[in-house]
Amino acid sequence: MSEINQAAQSDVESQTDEPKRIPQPDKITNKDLMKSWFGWWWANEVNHTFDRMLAPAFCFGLIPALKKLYKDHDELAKAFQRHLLFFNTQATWGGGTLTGVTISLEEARAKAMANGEQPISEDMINNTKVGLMGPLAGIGDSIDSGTVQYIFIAIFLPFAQKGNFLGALLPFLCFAIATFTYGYYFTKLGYSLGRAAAKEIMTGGRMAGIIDGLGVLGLYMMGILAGQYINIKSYFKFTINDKTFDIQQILNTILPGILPLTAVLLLYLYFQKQGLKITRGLLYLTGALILLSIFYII
Amino acid sequence: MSEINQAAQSDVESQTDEPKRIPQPDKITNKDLMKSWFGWWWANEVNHTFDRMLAPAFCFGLIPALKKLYKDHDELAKAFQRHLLFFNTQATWGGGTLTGVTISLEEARAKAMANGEQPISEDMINNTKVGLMGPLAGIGDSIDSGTVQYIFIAIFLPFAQKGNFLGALLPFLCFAIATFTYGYYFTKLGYSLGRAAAKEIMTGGRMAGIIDGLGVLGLYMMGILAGQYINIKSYFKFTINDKTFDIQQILNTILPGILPLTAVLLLYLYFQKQGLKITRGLLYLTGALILLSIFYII
Amino acid sequence: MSEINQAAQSDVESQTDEPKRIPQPDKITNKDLMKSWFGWWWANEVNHTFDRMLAPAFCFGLIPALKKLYKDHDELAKAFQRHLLFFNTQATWGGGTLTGVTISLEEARAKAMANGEQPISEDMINNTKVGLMGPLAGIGDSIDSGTVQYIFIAIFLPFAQKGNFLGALLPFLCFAIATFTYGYYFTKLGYSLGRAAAKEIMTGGRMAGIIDGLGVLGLYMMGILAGQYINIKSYFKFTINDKTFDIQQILNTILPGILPLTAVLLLYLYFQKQGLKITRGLLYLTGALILLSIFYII
Amino acid sequence: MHVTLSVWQALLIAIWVALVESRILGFATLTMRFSPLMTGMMVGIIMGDLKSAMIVTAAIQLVYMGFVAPGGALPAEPAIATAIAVPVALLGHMSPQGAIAIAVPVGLLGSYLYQFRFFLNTFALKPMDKFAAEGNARGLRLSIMGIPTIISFLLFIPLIFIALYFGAPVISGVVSNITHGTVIHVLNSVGGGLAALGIAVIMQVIGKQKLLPFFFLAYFMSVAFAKLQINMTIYAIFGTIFAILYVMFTSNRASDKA
Amino acid sequence: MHVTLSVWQALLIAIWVALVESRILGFATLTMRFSPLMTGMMVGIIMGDLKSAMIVTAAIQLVYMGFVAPGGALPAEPAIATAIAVPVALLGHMSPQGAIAIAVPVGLLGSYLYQFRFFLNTFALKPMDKFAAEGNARGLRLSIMGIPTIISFLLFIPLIFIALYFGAPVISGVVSNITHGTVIHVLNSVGGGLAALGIAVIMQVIGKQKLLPFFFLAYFMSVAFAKLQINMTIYAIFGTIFAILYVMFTSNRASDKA
Amino acid sequence: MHVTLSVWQALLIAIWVALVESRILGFATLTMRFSPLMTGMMVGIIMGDLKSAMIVTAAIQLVYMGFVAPGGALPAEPAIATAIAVPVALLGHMSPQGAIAIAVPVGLLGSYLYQFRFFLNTFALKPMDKFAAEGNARGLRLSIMGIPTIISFLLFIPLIFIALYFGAPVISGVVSNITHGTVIHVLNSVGGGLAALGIAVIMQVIGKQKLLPFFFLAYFMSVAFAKLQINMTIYAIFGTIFAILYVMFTSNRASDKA
Ligand SMILES: OC[C@H]1O[C@H](O)[C@@H](O)[C@@H](O)[C@@H]1O
Ligand SMILES: OC[C@H]1O[C@H](O)[C@@H](O)[C@@H](O)[C@@H]1O
Ligand SMILES: OC[C@H]1O[C@H](O)[C@@H](O)[C@@H](O)[C@@H]1O
Repeated sequence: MSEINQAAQSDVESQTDEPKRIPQPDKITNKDLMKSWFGWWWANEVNHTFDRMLAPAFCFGLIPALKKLYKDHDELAKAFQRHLLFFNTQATWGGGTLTGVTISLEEARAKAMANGEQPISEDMINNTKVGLMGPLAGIGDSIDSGTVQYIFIAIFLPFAQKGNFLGALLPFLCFAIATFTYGYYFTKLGYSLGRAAAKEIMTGGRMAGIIDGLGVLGLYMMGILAGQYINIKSYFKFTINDKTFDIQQILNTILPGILPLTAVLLLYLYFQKQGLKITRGLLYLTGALILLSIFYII
Repeated sequence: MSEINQAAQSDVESQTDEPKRIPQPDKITNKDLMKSWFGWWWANEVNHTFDRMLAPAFCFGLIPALKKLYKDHDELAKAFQRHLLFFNTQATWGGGTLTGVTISLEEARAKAMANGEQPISEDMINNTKVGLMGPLAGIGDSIDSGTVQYIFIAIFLPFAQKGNFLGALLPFLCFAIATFTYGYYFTKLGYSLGRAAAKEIMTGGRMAGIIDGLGVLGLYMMGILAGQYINIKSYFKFTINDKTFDIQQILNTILPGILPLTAVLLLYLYFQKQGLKITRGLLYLTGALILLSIFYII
Repeated sequence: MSEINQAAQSDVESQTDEPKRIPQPDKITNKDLMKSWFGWWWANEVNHTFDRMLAPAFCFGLIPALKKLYKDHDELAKAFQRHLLFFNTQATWGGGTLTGVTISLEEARAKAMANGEQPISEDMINNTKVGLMGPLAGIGDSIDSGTVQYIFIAIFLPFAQKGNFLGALLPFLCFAIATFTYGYYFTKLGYSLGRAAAKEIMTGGRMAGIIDGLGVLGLYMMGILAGQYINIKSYFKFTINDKTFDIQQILNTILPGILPLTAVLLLYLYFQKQGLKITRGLLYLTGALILLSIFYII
Repeated sequence: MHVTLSVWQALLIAIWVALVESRILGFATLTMRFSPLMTGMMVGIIMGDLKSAMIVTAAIQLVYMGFVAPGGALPAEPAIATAIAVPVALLGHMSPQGAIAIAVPVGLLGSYLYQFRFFLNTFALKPMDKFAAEGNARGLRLSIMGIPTIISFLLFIPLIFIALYFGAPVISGVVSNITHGTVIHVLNSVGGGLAALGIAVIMQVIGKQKLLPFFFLAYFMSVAFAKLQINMTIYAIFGTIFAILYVMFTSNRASDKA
Repeated sequence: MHVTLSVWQALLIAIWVALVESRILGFATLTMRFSPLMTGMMVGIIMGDLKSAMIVTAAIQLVYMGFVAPGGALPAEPAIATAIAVPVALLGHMSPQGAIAIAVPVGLLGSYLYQFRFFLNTFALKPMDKFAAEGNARGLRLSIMGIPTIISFLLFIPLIFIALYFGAPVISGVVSNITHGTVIHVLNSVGGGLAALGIAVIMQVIGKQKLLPFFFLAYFMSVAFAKLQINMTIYAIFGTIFAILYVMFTSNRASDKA
Repeated sequence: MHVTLSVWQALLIAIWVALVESRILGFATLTMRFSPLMTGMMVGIIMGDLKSAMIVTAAIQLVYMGFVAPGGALPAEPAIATAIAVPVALLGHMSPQGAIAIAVPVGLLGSYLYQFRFFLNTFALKPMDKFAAEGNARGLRLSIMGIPTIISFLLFIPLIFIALYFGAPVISGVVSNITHGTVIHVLNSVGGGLAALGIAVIMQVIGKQKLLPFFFLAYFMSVAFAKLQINMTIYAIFGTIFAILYVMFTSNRASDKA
């Protein structure tokens, strides 16, 4: 089975000191940023799944940019792969900004590889995404979905109440135009912030420290997400002569949160031993969840 | 405008390795401690403001001691200035103790400067005050205002209820005498503890570490105080066709505590760029607060 | 008075670089593990006290193993002493496992001493016990007392309700046999895990770091236990002319948890100054507690 | 309620719902999904009574005012609710209140359908990963956009069509049957557990085992402080602070100037 | 309530209040401010009916028993309440309960007045800073003690005098007008925000940018744990522990003996 | 209730209780102590009416279903309760419900007795420490098992015997007298405070003063977060994380490969 366990290998490669030489990348223009922003905007929640969340859309958006940056086929494939991993954020504040930031970091990486310099590592790109996606999602959901959307709806609601179709069309159009516009602005902003950061990183000679720091942040955020997104609890209760035994309650006195953690750690160890065989992991996990839940064990 | 931005500069100076030579200080006697304690006691809440709290009274109390320690005019002025910055604590447990501690540290600093040795830095003096003032305030308020005061009132209340003026006079006198007495005791205690600590610091050769540690404590306590004392929230709500948008609620989903933090950070950055122009900062801040609150934005 | 303050001295000794030479220990067999497990199982809560909790039983269980390991009389005595200090855990999950782990560590220590190598220190043995006993207690109480026990009772309860004595006998027998069996299994598991760990520690050359780390964990858990097990609060209230003063409430505004902490710190300082005179500490503490509680001060 | 929709009307409405729920119209479909308004308008056009449709829809809108879906879960699917409730209301000449009574349970069921879509989408991941590994941009694009769209169409069009064509009674029966059954339980459990995969993958990709303590620190902070409902941004700030301190404490440049 | 105070009586009481509220009599004025007793005694002496005044005052005392003002905010100003309520009670031959009914709203308004004083005092800071920079001890002393005292006198004497001389009805009107108005809102907002200045100054003075993470750590701990109402001393202990660990981890003496 | 037990019956039951409560029969005595069943059976055998005894006991069992004793404190002592209540019920021909009414207060008092045992056991510690210091295994064994057993026998046998022989009324009088008195208060206080000793000893033995900040960190975390009732295992995980980070930050191998 053709699994993407090269990701794990490429990771190792990126830490050795002999970076691969690749052809010079093309320059990233505003048009490219617009293409990427539009790609993300369009694909946004189309391929939403529980285990990758919005990563496919993120990768979809980056395709044109990555093709300009990585003329080397292998590197292009690896870039595709690394942007297909678990990713979730809000569309404009999160996705716009991170599209820009990611393109700038990929550009710096591609350039360094072309020049035979020590490139920004995949880790750094991943951890930056992972560290920022959560808080930006919170901000974006609150503002876009929670406020901007309902402001427009509230303004035009009286039209609808009177039976006028503008009460439906205008909120939609206003929301679509407003968010598309500032989302693109965030993309450009992210790109220029990312460029500045990339330059700072590559000249500052503090790369190792920054990678570690981003690793801390990334793993920390994964811990928080695991605590908040994964929802596995035991529904298993049994009653013997009127005395009820509630497994989840017993688990709570032992270690609250033990089931979600176990799931993550089992998968982590599986990948650790077998390489990053995501599809298999998905099959096993789904199978286990279905089996356990059919019998109401979870 | 004659601003006290020298404070910031003197700070830099105190970290360079060439301390300034100043005349030998006079010896601090018990009488001096009594003078300082009385000064603080008297001025205590007279010049209470929101942005300096009780600092003026603290400086007022130190004046006689500082005059004996810094025969050098510039150093005296700088000493005055550094004790006029934000300071708040309870009068006896906090103020008494810190008056003593501060005099002992200032004495050690003045002596070292006179002898051409590496003096205790301004940072260390500031951070010691800042780190201790909060907890001592809690202790003191609880004991003096919350307990001692009401014990005396409760004891003599029946006099008042029968119309006897001793029911008013005695609680006041008892409270005044008791607190004055043990406050002076705390001043002397603080002074001798401070002397011991100063000696330990100056001979231990661990000054740099201690300054950093006190800096950590100081900044940590400022963070706590910022979280608990600064009270800025948005009152801005608007209703469009019956749907209400509450800005503070939206801000809470983005980042609770964002407004007080923004205020502190803006001021911090202003001082960072423009030097420590406190009066201007005060004017801008007050102006902004008035403007925003008049329109019920905050 | 013959106090066991040698414990403190031996501690110092174990950190110097010249370990004492002792005779080669005998090999630990499965039979020895069974003897120790049975000893702990039998003595378990017989000598339960507030200040040592189940330590005597733990030591009791270890006696046969320790006698095979320490042919040197002094070292044997010291081993006895170190396993008589405060220890509390659940019988099977905690006590079984830790009996095994401790024997393996003691064995490694004895062997190293016999071979003139740097032995595993007493600290490391103590901290391992102390760090693991709390969580294992939680797990064990929840499973053995809270679940397994009541499952058996619930199953056979109808017998009892019909007046059949099997309703009493069977739950007891099932519980006794089940727990004895898996407790022994945990002992063997603990022993082999401990052996692996001991080998890893002794060859890895990272002993100092591990001792420090275990010290952190040990002291951390002591802090948690102090916060949760020690229950000292002031019951002292007085009312003057209808105004009530509640000392515990006042203490809470000053520093919640101050009384238990004071008790621990006073004892700690006492031992620091006077050596580890446990019996005296016990006498003073009990005396103080009785005196204070008779007058309802605590 | 004896008058029904024509086949074409039912089909058109079903297609509209599939367009919205597949999200194929881009991010802004979000507001079509969260709000009943656009769906109400389309139904009105299709049924030839735009005015009445808008009035009923406005009433439904009030019920769903303020819904947000952080992390994917919307408590109800207003667009689906509307697509069913408005026709029923128009045909049966019901009051807006009556329409709401139909909309609420349908919206709830819709929410399960939408989550079922997440689950079905996982079938698109395998070809996607393959194309990515091959560096095949065309295939990648297709698998990201094409397959999930087809899935959504196959899921929503028949269901909505049947529901509309055979009427409301059928629906409410189905609703109550399904929501209490094992199917929903399994769906919920799988949905609740699948995020573990993505997280484990990222952990693997970050790949620094020595930093795993920070994962555990975060996990158990979020468990221990669950009752305090601490905001994600605050956790991110804590994470950043720990990252900075980690770098400080493991580098040897600590005594530099401030 | 048709009998009123003489000009002199009203003036003397107003001066007393100004003395107490300006805090110019030293720290022990605190108990004069927190408790109505001394003010009641003075009013009794001035009005020539010490006994009745004390009895009314004792009743008022019970209301304010146990008030504390950590960080400056007292929920009511008992001295001001007493200065108004006792004369009204004595002149109108009211019961102590009647006096309490007057005292409570006046005490509340007094609390705003006292906070307004904090605000006015900021005007004394500019000359104070100037004298300090010049090393002028005399000027410094004057600006610290003199200006705020004058401010308090100008604030309290006229207000209290007018209130006493024109009687209670005026006061209660004013009270209700002001407490709901924009003036109080602005005052509260400015008061709530000004502490930011002092804190920013201290941060600047501590001056170690690399240590700022500890500021943020503390700030967001205090925000995230707000519901737990963690005691300031506990936070200070946490701060101390972090400080010690920081020094441990950044120095290279870590492997020393204990 | 005029019929009483014979001396031998009372004595045998008392001895049984002492065996259970002394815990001398090994860990599995736990379930004899937590559950009334075995005690009920023994009482039935001794009194010659096993069947009735079992029925009454089964009723009592329901009251104590689910009791756990983390850290030593069981809210009631079911074995003692049963030893008193079942004979009284059998002799008085009471209903199981009547027996429960007697069992509950007795169980409560029993819990105090059991804790008093912890206190008396401290007398065994001195000889134990002596034998340990001498490396005397025999003496050590004896002091660990022998003395506490004797103490428990001396404590429980007379008390239970008297209670059974002189009947239930005496007991209930004693119960209510003692539970509200100073004796219990002192016992509680001493019990609550003695754990401080063991903890201080361990701290001394760990002996690394430089690591004390972690003790304080933990103590004040447990105080500050008391309301969140954080699980002990979670705290242990935090402790482990801090330990790992401590080692990371104080060693100089930080920049190694993961
Ligand atoms: O919370 C971030 C993000 O989570 C999911 O992907 C969806 O619910 C989005 O609508 C949301 O913006
Ligand atoms: O809380 C410390 C301190 O804060 C303010 O300065 C005043 O309220 C004082 O009375 C109090 O003692
Ligand atoms: O909680 C661990 C442990 O604590 C005490 O020693 C007793 O209550 C035991 O029964 C329990 O298992």
